[in-house]
Amino acid sequence: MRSAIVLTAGIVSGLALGWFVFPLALYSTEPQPLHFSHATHAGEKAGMACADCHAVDEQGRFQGIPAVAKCAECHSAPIGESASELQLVEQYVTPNREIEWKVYARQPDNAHFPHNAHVTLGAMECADCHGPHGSSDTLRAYQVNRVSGYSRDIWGPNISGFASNPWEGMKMDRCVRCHDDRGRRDGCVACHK
Amino acid sequence: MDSLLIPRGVQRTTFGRFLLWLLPWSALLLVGLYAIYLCLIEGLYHTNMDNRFAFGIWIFLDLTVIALGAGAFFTGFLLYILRRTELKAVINSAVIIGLICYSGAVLVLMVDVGQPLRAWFTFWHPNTHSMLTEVTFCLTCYLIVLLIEYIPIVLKNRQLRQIPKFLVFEFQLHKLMPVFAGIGTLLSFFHQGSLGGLFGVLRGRPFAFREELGIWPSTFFLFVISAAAAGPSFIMLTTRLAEAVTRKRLVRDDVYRFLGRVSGIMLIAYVLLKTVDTLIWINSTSPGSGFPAFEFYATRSFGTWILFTEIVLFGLLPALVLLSERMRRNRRVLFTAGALVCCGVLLNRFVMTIQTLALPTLPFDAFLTYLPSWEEVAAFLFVIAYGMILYSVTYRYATVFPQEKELSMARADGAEAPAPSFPRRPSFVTALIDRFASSKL
Amino acid sequence: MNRKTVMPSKLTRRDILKYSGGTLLGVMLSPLPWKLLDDSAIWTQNWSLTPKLSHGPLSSLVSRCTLCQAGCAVQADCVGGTPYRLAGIDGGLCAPGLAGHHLAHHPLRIVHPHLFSGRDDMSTMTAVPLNEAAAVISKRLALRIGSTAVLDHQPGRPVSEQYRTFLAAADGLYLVPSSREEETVARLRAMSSVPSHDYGFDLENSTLIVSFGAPLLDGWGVPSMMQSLRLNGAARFVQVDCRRSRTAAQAHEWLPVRPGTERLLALSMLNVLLHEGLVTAAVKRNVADLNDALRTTRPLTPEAAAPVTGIAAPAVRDLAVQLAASDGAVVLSGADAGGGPFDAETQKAVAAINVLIGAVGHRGGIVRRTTVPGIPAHAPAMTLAEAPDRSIGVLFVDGADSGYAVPWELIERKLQKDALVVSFSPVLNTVSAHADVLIPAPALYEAAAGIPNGPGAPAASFAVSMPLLPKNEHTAEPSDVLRLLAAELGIAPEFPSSEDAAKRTAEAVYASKSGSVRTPDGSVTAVAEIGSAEELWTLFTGGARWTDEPERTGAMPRFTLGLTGTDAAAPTMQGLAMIANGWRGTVSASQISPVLSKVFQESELRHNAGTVLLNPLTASSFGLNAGDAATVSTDRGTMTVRVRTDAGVRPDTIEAVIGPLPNGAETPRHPSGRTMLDLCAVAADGTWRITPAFIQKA
Amino acid sequence: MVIDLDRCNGCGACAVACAVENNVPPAHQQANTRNAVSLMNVSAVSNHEQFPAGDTAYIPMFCQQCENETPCMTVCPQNAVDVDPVTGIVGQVPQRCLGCRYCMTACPYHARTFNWRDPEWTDGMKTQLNPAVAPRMRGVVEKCNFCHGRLHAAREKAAAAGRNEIDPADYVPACVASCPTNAITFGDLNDEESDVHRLSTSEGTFRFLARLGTEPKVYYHTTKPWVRALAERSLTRTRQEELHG
Repeated sequence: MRSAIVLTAGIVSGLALGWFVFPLALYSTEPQPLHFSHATHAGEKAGMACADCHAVDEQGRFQGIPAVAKCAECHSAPIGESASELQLVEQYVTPNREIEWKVYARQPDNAHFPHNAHVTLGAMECADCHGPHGSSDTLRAYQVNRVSGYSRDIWGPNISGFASNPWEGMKMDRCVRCHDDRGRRDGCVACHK
Repeated sequence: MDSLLIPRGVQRTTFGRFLLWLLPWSALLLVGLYAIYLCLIEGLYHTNMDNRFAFGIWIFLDLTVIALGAGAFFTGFLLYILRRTELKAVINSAVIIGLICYSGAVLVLMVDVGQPLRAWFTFWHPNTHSMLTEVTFCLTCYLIVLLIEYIPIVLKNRQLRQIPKFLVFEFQLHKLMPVFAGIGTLLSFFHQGSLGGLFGVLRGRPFAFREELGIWPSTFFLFVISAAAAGPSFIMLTTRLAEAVTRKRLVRDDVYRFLGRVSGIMLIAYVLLKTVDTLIWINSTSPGSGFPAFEFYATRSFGTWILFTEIVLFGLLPALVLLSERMRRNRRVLFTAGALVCCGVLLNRFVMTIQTLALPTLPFDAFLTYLPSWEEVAAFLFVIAYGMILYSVTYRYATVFPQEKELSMARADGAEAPAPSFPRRPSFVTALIDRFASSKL
Repeated sequence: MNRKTVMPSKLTRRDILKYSGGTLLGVMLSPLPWKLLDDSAIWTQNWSLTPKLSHGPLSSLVSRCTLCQAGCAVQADCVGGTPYRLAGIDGGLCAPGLAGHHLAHHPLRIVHPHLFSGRDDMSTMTAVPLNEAAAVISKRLALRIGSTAVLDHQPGRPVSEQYRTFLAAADGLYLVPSSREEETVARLRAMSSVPSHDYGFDLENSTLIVSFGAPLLDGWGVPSMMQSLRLNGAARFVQVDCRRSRTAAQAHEWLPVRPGTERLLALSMLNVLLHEGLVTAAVKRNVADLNDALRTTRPLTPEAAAPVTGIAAPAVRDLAVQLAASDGAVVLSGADAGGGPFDAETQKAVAAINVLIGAVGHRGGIVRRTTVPGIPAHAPAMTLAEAPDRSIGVLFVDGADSGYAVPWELIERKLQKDALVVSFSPVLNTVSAHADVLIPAPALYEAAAGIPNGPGAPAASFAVSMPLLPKNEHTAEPSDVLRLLAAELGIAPEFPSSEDAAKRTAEAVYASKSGSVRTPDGSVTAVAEIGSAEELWTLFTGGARWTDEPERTGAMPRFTLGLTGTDAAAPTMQGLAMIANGWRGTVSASQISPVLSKVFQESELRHNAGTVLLNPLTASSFGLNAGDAATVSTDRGTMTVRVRTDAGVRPDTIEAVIGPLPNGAETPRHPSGRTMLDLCAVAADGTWRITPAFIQKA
Repeated sequence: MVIDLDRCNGCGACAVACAVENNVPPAHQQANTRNAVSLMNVSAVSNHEQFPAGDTAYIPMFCQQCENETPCMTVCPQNAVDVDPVTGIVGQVPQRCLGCRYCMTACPYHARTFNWRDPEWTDGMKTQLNPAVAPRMRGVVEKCNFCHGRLHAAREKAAAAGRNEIDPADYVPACVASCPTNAITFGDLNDEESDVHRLSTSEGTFRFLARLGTEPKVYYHTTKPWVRALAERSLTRTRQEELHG
């Protein structure tokens, strides 16, 4: 009886440690250098498409996060008088200094993700992998895994690794699942570099 | 405190002298530890291995100790499955030796691989075609089995026996022993084999490549049998060594003779098969891949003498010795033969690893040589030191040799205790072994 | 019964065990251990011990490589504007060129001006601001001790002109390295009655190319062009070489002449030409001292020479006949990158062959070369060897590399006691490390530079190398230094930056309206059709090259051969003949990307400095085996070397490898940075082709 | 891939281009030919004739992309090596590798090298790494993947144009592109029309250690008798035995 209680208490505290304390300890939160609203840019206000900034060059190479020069095309002078607007122009555009964005979906160096193959040939939507990121009004806090050094988005928000939304988690098994579903036969170095 | 831990009715040296005995080994342990630190933290450039000699002294000796450690599974097999009860006298030491050899080998392997933290990938993304996968799985499982088999030995300790629960646990565990022995035998059979397979499958190394029997190259079976032959001999030798160090009789001579006989039987089988295998390799396998076998022995240091030594000097010779009752009765001859058997296994593993890598494959390759760095040697001495310490401690505080007590009494009486007739359930295999051994050779 | 109901309040050891056991179980049932297992493995894939890849927009830029004077067109693939990969555009790059973008980040790269405390191995370097370094120099210039001189490894560039202007003002010497591609044409100019005439080799139209020791197929001229000539061209390559050089191995024919007898071989060829009626009347009329030549060469028949040179007489006669007969034959001499130039007499003999077979002014032979507009014609520049000994008070050594070895001994010989040596090299190398003042110029691809005609090219040409990397603000272009000094010395001329200088040359080219421009994509436009100088400049910045029409016709000047005879006797020497050799661009006044270790340290393609190659027979006669350490000693000193054996090496010779130094070797000023070049006996005339040497097991 | 040994003059451009393309670190001070990290090894082979008859052949040796019972793939315990079903390229993923080096003992061509140390670049050179190829960490095995970075680029280009098939002109490994004597021909061996297919079946073309039966996809070509003799030593040897019986 008593021993059962002690044991259960142990198990419970163990579970608590593993499920709730551990995630808090594992990830450190880093702020983004600048406020940015995808909603404002992609919404009816500016009405831009993802590819307007996250462009693909003539060689078919995805250019990722745009350089500050891209921002300067519109924001050479402050539009409106919000603090972040001024910050953008004064700290980055005018001195032409690149913004050190923390990239949520930054893949490991050895992963090669050809956006064209998926978007153009595979007819996938940006949101299929990136979720509703494009309609977010603020940049959520960037969380980095203290051990592996990668963004939390790679593993997904749920510590157990189970995704509650289709776009959560960007580990290899997810790529593999999708490729298998579509009956693709690829070697390792087809996606590893 | 110390005296309270020592088993009843046996003599043990003073605690002080015991520590003195451990001192040099502990020193060796520390040196080895430093070498291991260098290899793990700074990198494997501390070794003298290179792109051609991707395997070095570590793999070679790992294969050897695992073969020598085979005594654990084979003795267990004979004792629990074939009911050769006289082996009760050495089963404990066999288990300890096995544990030392296997844990040591695994430890060195972890240093040997460049990225130990990824070793578990083998379990998560296993390549079922790879012999190494088979080795990894069986080694890990068998190590656990050995640990389980080791527990009762520890629990036999005088103090621990006083805890009733432990006593019950040990008793239950003991009843289960045959099961573990069975599992151990199975696992050992596979990993000893696949260790042989490691090199037998190397299509790119015609010197090591062998024909396949079923899904395994012939080396698979050769390794199993040679291990089974070397295991008992090694127990024989280690026990003798323990006797020499402790200046005591620990097991009865007939046990030694029995171990010798078993070793002999397995060895003669091995020699025959090895000869057949070698002939097939020379005449078919090797030339088939464009490499006439004689070319391998054309290189300076590795002449055909190595083949002769391996099969005849370290094979046929000790086999014949161990099979003759008269020879076995001479302790000196018995142990010399046992030593030869172990040397045979050592040489065979050396040929399979080092010689294979030294020989050129491309027409413009050179014959390469390799000398281990001090870090490599030290890292392996670490295992030996650790083994010595573990063995000594267990010997001091647990009943490793059940016969020790009666033998020490017998010595007090000044007469050799009569060998009791062991109750034996005759089985087909045992009968076979008897007939084979008694037959004139 | 009631024992059950009573709860002992105090915590026993067993409870603690139970609790922790439970905790362990609970943790095992949580993601903690398994996630950590995964993350720790991922950590090994992402730890700081391995560099991260840089992210950024990908682009491709065009420039030109100035490692040597070939100035090959380069496409640079960049990430975030930083080049990570180079490729040749028309014609492949050489191995060093493929990693040229690394040089700005070479371990021995220097960015600040430095003062050296001395020239010995242990001397120290101290970083100083530019004007302080300049002050040190101008103070010395003001003292006017000895003459001021500039050693320019790549003559003919716009910056070379600036040196000349500066020297004109400071009445100093303009020096070029002793060994270079244009050895033979320079000799011809000296022979001709119009020394201002400039010449080049019309190899693209040659049918027979006879080379005395020049590494034609191992980095000579424009390397990719030379290879395509061998593989696709009509030319037959005949190599006269005392060792089995890379060129000898690839040439269609190789004459393994005995070391030091090249001159005799050339003279015996002249003998055949002159005494067997192979010289046309027209040519005879053009030679001032024909009778001297006849007299000098009479005794030197191939038969007389054969026992000395080791080349059978028929082979020599046959070659001479071919030379005379074939339309578009040319003969040239030149140095191995590490082996040093031929002596003047050999060069003369070789040049004379060209005159007598009528190769001068003939298609496929040696043709007159117009000059690059804006870069006026000069009399042949004085070679370093020709400069009077102990005469130079202040020596400026340009940072560019000729690709050929420059022994420090040769430079030092020209210096006065306590002379000041100023180096403009962006890296420490075996020359710049001996300087007193080091004012690093921008490294390769850090600044724009004008590229004149490639070495030995048949026509004047010009191209521009545009920067791919940001210029380090501490580095100073030679022009910056010259400007400071000129101001200090109160001499007028202004010194534009190398980019402006290149621009001016471009304007001059535009003004000349002659020649045509070829862009990397192969399209050719006549300058006359180009709208404006700016338009031409944008073409240049896009990697285009302007080429003038070669002047194949026109009256040839008279030539004075000035041949002198030699006795047909084998050169005698003590010990073994040490023949220095090296890989072009790695031998002294340069550095190469550390990644080239794949070629010389991590493979056996090229050998490290400090390696000697011996014939196995020779080696065994000294009790040496491949891989042994041995000591080589000459009258210049002793050095420990690594022995390699190769049956292809001439018996009784030591092939001493000059460069490159293996990665991580200390700065060349440190003893470990010394090379076999320091063991070579540099003769008074600046040659070091053969050094008597002794070898023994170390 | 077909390599014309008569054209190779050992200039080393391929080895350097390979190292630059694949982010292979420069040699450490103590590095030598035996512990080098190099995906492309060019060996200088002598005919052992005495001067002046001595001759040298340069033999570029790297992953031969074995098709049949690929030795390295079959032995890797954790699937760090595989043969691409589409291209037939033997792929190695160093990030999966645990560094047991079993594959190195399995490879008869010594085409695999181990990272004995952490890679060392100067800080500046670290910014000049090819973004298309992940640098390898200490303690893993690496080998030639036929410049998979360039294959990726070619595929992206094709995908951008909506094509599934790449344009062969877009995918040329660094060694092929950099060879100043065009000694290396690269292409799809299965394409009957391709040059590489024609050359691979032409006279004087052979494969090293063909008798091992691993079906390598890299062919060599020579007209020099002694080089041929060297290459086919195993074949001739076996012929002798067949005569014996």
